[in-house]
Amino acid sequence: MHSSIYLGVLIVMPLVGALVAILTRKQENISYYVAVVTATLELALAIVVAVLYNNHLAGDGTYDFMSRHVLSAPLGLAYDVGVDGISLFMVVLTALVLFVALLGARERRREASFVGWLLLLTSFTLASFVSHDVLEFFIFFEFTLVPSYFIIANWGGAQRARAALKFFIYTFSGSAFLLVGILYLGFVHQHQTGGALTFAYSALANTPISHGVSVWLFIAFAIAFAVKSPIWPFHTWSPVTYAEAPTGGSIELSALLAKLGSYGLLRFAVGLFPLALPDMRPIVLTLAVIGILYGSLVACATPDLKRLVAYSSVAQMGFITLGIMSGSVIGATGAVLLMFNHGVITMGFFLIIGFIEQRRGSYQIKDLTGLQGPAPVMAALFTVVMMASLGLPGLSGFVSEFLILVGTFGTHAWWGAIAAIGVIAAAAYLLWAYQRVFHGKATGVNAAIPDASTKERWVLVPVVALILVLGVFPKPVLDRITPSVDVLIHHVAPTGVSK
Amino acid sequence: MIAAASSVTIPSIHYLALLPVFTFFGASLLLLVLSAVVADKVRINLATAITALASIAVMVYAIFQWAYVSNHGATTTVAHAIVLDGFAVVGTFAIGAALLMSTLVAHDWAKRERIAGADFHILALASSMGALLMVQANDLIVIFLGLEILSIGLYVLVGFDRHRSTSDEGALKYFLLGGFASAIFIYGVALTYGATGSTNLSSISYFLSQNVVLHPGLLYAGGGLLLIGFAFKVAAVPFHAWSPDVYEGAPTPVTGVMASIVKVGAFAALLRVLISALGTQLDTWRPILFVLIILTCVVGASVALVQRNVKRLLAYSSINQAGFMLLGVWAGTPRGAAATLFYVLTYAPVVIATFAIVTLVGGKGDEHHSIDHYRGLARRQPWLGGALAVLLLTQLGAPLTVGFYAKFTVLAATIDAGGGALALVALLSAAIAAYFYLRFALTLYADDDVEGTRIHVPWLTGGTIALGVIVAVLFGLWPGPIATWVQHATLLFLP
Amino acid sequence: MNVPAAWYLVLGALLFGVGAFGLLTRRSALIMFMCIELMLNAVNLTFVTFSRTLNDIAGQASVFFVMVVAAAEVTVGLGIVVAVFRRRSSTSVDEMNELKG
Amino acid sequence: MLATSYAVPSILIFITSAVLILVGAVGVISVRNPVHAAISLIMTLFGVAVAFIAQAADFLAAVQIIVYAGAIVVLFLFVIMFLGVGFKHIPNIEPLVGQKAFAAVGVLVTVAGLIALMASSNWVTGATKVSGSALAGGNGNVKQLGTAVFTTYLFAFEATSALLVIAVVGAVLLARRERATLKDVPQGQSDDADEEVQS
Amino acid sequence: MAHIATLILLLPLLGYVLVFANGRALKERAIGAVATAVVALSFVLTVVAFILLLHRTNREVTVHLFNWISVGSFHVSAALLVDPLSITMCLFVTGISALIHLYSTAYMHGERDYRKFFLYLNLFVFSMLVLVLANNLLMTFVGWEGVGVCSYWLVSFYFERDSAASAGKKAFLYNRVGDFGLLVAMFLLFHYTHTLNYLGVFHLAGTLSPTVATLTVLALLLAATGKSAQIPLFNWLPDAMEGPTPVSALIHAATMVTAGVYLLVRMSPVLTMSPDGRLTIAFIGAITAFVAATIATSQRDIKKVLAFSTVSQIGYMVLAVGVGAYSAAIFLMVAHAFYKALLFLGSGSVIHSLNGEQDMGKMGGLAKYLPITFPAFLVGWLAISGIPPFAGFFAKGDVLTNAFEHNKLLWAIGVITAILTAYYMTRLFVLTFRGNERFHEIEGVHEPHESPWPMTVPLIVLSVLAIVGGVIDLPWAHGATLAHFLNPVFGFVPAVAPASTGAQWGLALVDVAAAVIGLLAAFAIWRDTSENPRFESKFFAHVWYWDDFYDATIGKPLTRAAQFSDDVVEPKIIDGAVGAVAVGIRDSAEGLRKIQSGFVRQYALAMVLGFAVIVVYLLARVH
Repeated sequence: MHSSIYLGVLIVMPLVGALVAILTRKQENISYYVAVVTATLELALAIVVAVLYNNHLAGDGTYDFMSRHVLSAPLGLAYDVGVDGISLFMVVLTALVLFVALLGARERRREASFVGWLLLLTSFTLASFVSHDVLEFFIFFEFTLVPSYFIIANWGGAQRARAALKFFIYTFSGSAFLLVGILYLGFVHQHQTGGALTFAYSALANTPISHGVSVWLFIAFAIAFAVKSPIWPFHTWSPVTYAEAPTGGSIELSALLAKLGSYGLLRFAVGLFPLALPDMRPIVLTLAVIGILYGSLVACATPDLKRLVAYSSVAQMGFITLGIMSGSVIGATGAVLLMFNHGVITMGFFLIIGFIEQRRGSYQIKDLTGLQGPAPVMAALFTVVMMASLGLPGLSGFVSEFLILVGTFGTHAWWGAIAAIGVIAAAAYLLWAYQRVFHGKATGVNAAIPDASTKERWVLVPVVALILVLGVFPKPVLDRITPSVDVLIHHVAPTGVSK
Repeated sequence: MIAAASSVTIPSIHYLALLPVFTFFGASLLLLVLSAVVADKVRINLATAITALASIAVMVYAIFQWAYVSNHGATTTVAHAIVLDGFAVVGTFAIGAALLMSTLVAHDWAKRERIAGADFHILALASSMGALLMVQANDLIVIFLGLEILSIGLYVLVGFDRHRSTSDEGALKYFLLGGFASAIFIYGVALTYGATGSTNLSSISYFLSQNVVLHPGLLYAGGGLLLIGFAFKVAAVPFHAWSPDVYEGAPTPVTGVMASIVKVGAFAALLRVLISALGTQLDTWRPILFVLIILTCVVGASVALVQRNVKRLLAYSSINQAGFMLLGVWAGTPRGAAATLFYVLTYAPVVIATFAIVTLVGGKGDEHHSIDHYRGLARRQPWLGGALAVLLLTQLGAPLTVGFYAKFTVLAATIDAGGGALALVALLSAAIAAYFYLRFALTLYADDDVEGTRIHVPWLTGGTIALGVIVAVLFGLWPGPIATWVQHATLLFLP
Repeated sequence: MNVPAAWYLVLGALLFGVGAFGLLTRRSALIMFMCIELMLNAVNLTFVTFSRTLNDIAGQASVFFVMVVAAAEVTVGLGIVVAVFRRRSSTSVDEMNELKG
Repeated sequence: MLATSYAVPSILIFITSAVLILVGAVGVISVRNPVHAAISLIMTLFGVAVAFIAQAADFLAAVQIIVYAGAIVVLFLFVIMFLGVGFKHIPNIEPLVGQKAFAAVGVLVTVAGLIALMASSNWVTGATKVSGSALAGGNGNVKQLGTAVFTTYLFAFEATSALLVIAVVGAVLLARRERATLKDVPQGQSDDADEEVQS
Repeated sequence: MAHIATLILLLPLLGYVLVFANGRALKERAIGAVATAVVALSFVLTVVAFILLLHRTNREVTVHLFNWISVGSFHVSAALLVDPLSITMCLFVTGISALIHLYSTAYMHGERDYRKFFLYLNLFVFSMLVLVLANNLLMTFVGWEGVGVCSYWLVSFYFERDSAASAGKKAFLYNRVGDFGLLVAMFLLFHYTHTLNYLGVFHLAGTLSPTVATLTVLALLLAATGKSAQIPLFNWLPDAMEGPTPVSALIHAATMVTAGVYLLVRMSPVLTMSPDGRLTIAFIGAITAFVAATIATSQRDIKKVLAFSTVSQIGYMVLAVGVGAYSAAIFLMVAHAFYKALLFLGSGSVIHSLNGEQDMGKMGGLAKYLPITFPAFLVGWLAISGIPPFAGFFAKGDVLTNAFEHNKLLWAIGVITAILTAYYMTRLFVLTFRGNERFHEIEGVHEPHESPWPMTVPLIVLSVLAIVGGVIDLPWAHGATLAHFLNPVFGFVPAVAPASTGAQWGLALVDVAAAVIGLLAAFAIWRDTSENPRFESKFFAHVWYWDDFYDATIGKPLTRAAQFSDDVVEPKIIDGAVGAVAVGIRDSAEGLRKIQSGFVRQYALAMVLGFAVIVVYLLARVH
């Protein structure tokens, strides 16, 4: 067991950073550098935690870095943190996303307030990933709304107001169900034990509840997470939001916050309501498959790059959901890995799209042609990200997708097989988009755009590196994830489908 | 002369319990006398000072009362007409704070509007005294009197502004409907009296706990009418129709008073009557509240969507808020009472601060209340606009603000009492409400017409606003203390 | 006293009803006040009746307070009417609907 | 004053009071002229006073006459005269569609319901006072009332003082003329105000 | 052995890294030199490995590199399997790659993306080696997709040309469809054998139920049709000719396109379990061979003809696999690699000499201008037409013999195809090198010139191989043959009554006859004309309208569906539902707003009505 102080620092550091950034807002650059330094430290610490975490060596998937303090008994409010193989890489991803989002940020995006919101968002997201208490998770899950809202509303594109509203209302309504579910579960537990009101995960996970109740609660939880992920058909907020948000915002939203949804689905919806799974699996799996195919289909026709990524994310999230609900250790592990990989990949996408938008003033596909001519490096970088996204073996995306599909095929053959069609589809829309944007003869403005600058290349280095490394040698990551997933799935196993 | 009447034994009086009421009454009388004897008008600074002192004093008493209650437990006095328990103490404190904040706002407003004299203060003190009576009353008659004192003061305050025809229109509407509601309420008192043989809450609950009412018709009728009376005061749909008009018509600081002090008083009394007196009849009045809550939440939230006038918008918003406060009442449990108390306690300062800003934006003549007057406010005056944004988010129940926990507690209580569906409906109404709160907040940050008139922020009002924001944010990050406090308060509930 | 209390209670209820109906149908603010007075009297009647049947003085005491309230209300109410009349030189409530929506 | 009516069978008294009350009430809500309405109000008040006496509430009956008939109605009449409202014609056509019908239905249902509720529980369910002397008439009644007011309802009694003070202050404030406030708003602005509210 | 195998694999990657790392600094020559050198070196090492392997008794060497994926019960390691099959593949892959690298150094001279070209080429060789050397399906899949993506890049190498860009995309997508098959095959195999390791799978292959086996085989077949351009996924290959000619020679003739055949051969133990599956394979192969041949008879573009002939030849290989003649398939694969590479490079040389002109209508009479290319091409032509003693004769003969022993119908199709093959190749040869000189109408061409040595040397080497290539598997040289070397790999080979020597001679004669007929016919028709509509059917010219068919049945509907979902489903239906709720709320709010009429008496009425409802409720509760 390691001390929970690491996690405490991880949560608090961005807050401090944000504070300092705001205090130094008069000198713009200073606040920006403060933020960058914070992000760097954060990333470093996150990696340290990832390295220190060694439960997996004993094949033990339980938590580490744990501690619990009750903050308010009447509210059942507690500070309860811990990290296991599943949350571990979400933590790393959080830090990484912040780091990249900051480096990728441009002029106006360096304002103290912007970086401040970004840091806040990081802190909250991180906290919800490490919370080991359902209520705590929910609270931070909700907290993330505020910074995201302001980031979109203040720095977004022309439609930002609408987008921000839609995002907020959608998610807010979704989490309404979650809150009711959580409270209900908490009180069921309290009435059974007669003890104090608590929402500790471990306590609730062992609350015996009837089949019917657990189905309803699962639905309540699932709706919230389906909106956040987003899972078809709860996705319609995401295209407009991703499109309107500033690059940093899009990255945070799609690469990170979406993962809150799938993480919650795995940890809470699946982890807490085993009884509901036999009934719910076919439904959610079907939604996931529809999401994969539908997302890809729309992505073929969508007119701008950001929406393209949004819809491809819908498809990718479909894969993640598939793995999570597959009820197989292999599939679920793949899903967790894909959560991380998709984060990295989307990051890459939005960064490059950001660069293009900055140069060309537009991310409409029709405005762009033959960029590979003037900007070969950018094209190459995009290609790498794209190939990873369409699951080219040897790159990160493939490993996770394959695990998901193999796992799902083992438990739900048909869903697995149909989902595999998504692999074709992904190639279709991505290559089609690539051809329209980068191939062909560049004329006029397009011919004049400068290639990726050195700084921009460096920003993308971690992305590309992770894509390659995790494609070729994912073992260290998988070794840490698997035992924890194993624990979760086998907690579920008696009623769910075992591996 | 009372002492002279030897035949009657004067009931013992616990002065600590009555101190707050006396303070307010005394202060208002003092001001009255002053304005009578002083040739020229009483200096408004003096009036404000006295009122502020009185309210601060009341808050201090509340602290002593708390100490007393936590040591000696709850007690009643003056022939069980008045109760001194944790619940009352919290209410007293809240009213004191609310009056203090309102007075500060009103001070600057009066200066701006060139309103001399202590009239506002006298009436505000009196109304607050009425609210105090409702909080502390343990007898339906006393509650009724408190209600009337509170209302009569407000009728006048609403019509206070002579320069807007809307002001006296509001006053008349409020008075007519208020009178109607009072009649219904007192009729309910009469029927309850007929059904239980007493108007004293303790006696009523004792009676109901001792006897099984085989033919509860009369009791039901009484309870129902009382409920309607309260429903009117807290503006629950369909008894809400007065509030948008009156909120708009009244001078803005008065609107603040109505949205805060009245709610504290009304909810305290409502909880006392329904939980401590008619607690045995839970199953009877729950369905009524169930419907009222759904209507109140949904109507409040949705009609606010289509408002252009900020005061009306906030009126509907406060209707929606009332729906949430009623959730705790519906629960009918100590947790529910605590939750409602938490809600009211935190809502009061927030809503006063909100109306303080509305007062400022309203400008001389208190007339600029179109939402367009708020375009880009936060761009022009980041602090003022930011404050308003925070206050709106708080009322929305956005995370990081105390509003989040306020909603959280009432929902928790509701679900604890088995009202999952009700909680869900309420929450979804909050999602609707989120739409107009956020749209409002966005208007503040609209970057067209950044060139607007800068609004001067007097320091008293500024302080009040700051206070409201601090409450909203501080306890949004650290809700523990209040939660514990209200919980203890309801543990020290009588009986 | 062989007149059953019920009769008085019914009488009170009817009076209350008449008052309410008047409140809803008359447009002169003054008359509406009078209707409120009617309702309060209905309440008083009820109180006294219960006081008698319960053989308890509290009911009558309550009537006392209701009267005070009635007096207070009328004082303020008429004040408001006067104020309104000054502005509009009419006591018809239907002419007052600036505030709506 | 009216203390010598015990010989009369109580049924007659009831009928009298009922007739007085209802006729007066109907008068209040039906007559056009406010003055007549006030007169019929007095009639109802008398009816109520009679009912009081019939139920051994002599003191209250007295107060009823003095306070209500004597003070309140006079106040009404004073205001009516003062404003000359009586002669200002309020058109008799009901502008609100269906108001009367709905009102009738609503009120009927309510009143019928209330009566049914009371009837359902045999009109009274409370605990009758066994301790202490039975409800006396005449002076005894006054004494009991006084005792109640100064013991059980002592606090309420004190509160009424506050109530009356507020009422008076309020009335004064409302009745005051413009000059009471030193506010000087150019006429134009308040016009804007009206327009704005209407828009 | 292990180190050598690893080196063979890594050398091309090393080349890639070298060129990538400091490519900007390097001159063209240096880049070309490095790129070629590494491949050549890895060829040499392969030869060494081959010899070492020959001297081993156990000819299955597994080289474990590192643990790749290991989750729960799913373990896959990055490991190599060196056995006769993989080494044979390596031999000709590296060999021909080396030659074509050399060729390219000159062919691509002066290209803007010269460096990128060699990067891709090296990466391709690496992937191809991964494909053949992998010891498990998943790693093979890595190479499989690797070569796919390299081919995508190389086909759309001239990305500014829309046709090139589209061709690249088309190639990748068709391959993806195939990959779907491979994925499903892997799912099935893992589900039933709990491993993807070849040896493991083969070990348990016997346990597979017929249905599963058939499903797997069909899935594999789908994969093969994608990669090896067989019906129904064959029509990406002709478009792929948009790439530079060396690419067509290397990827789309010699190596990558044969990967499908390799996969099927590799999975022979599983194929063995499913006779139905094999029969399907055989027929797919035969039909493809025939269809492609017919198409090739009517193409004008020299590279297109060669492309379709490739498809047709691979059809033969697949046919061989289907009839269980695995070694024959490999034999043909190798031989075909020689002469098809030769032909492509030759055509490349021709095109090079005519400033990139590819239309045979504008060629003719080039024989005397291209002293080296001409004879080389001649060899290639005879070889593919199946004239003894060239390699093609033996290889094709081997296939047809097996087909005959297995199923007469298949054999018949094969023979007809052979005639067509001889016909279209002769047509191509005549139109290009014989007849009147028509190239003068091409602007800028006065005097076609022979290519520089780096281009001619490979031609010479390949023609030698094309001539003598047959020796590696002579039917009468028992013991020392390729078949003898390979057969252990295939484990159980389906028993077919081996034809008597007489029968074999007969079949051989039939082959020769077929070839000659085709030859003469072509000469008769094309000797003195370049246009002959009677023999250039539109139907064939338009590839049996295959593309149009797909476009109409799949392409267009899907596109429409996509548009529809973006224009209608998304905004109107899904988001519309959400919007409808919002609108509903707003409208009802407006309604409620009307009710708030400002008339105080209506407010009172509302209260009374609420009052009434409550009273009624209470009443209902009492009774």
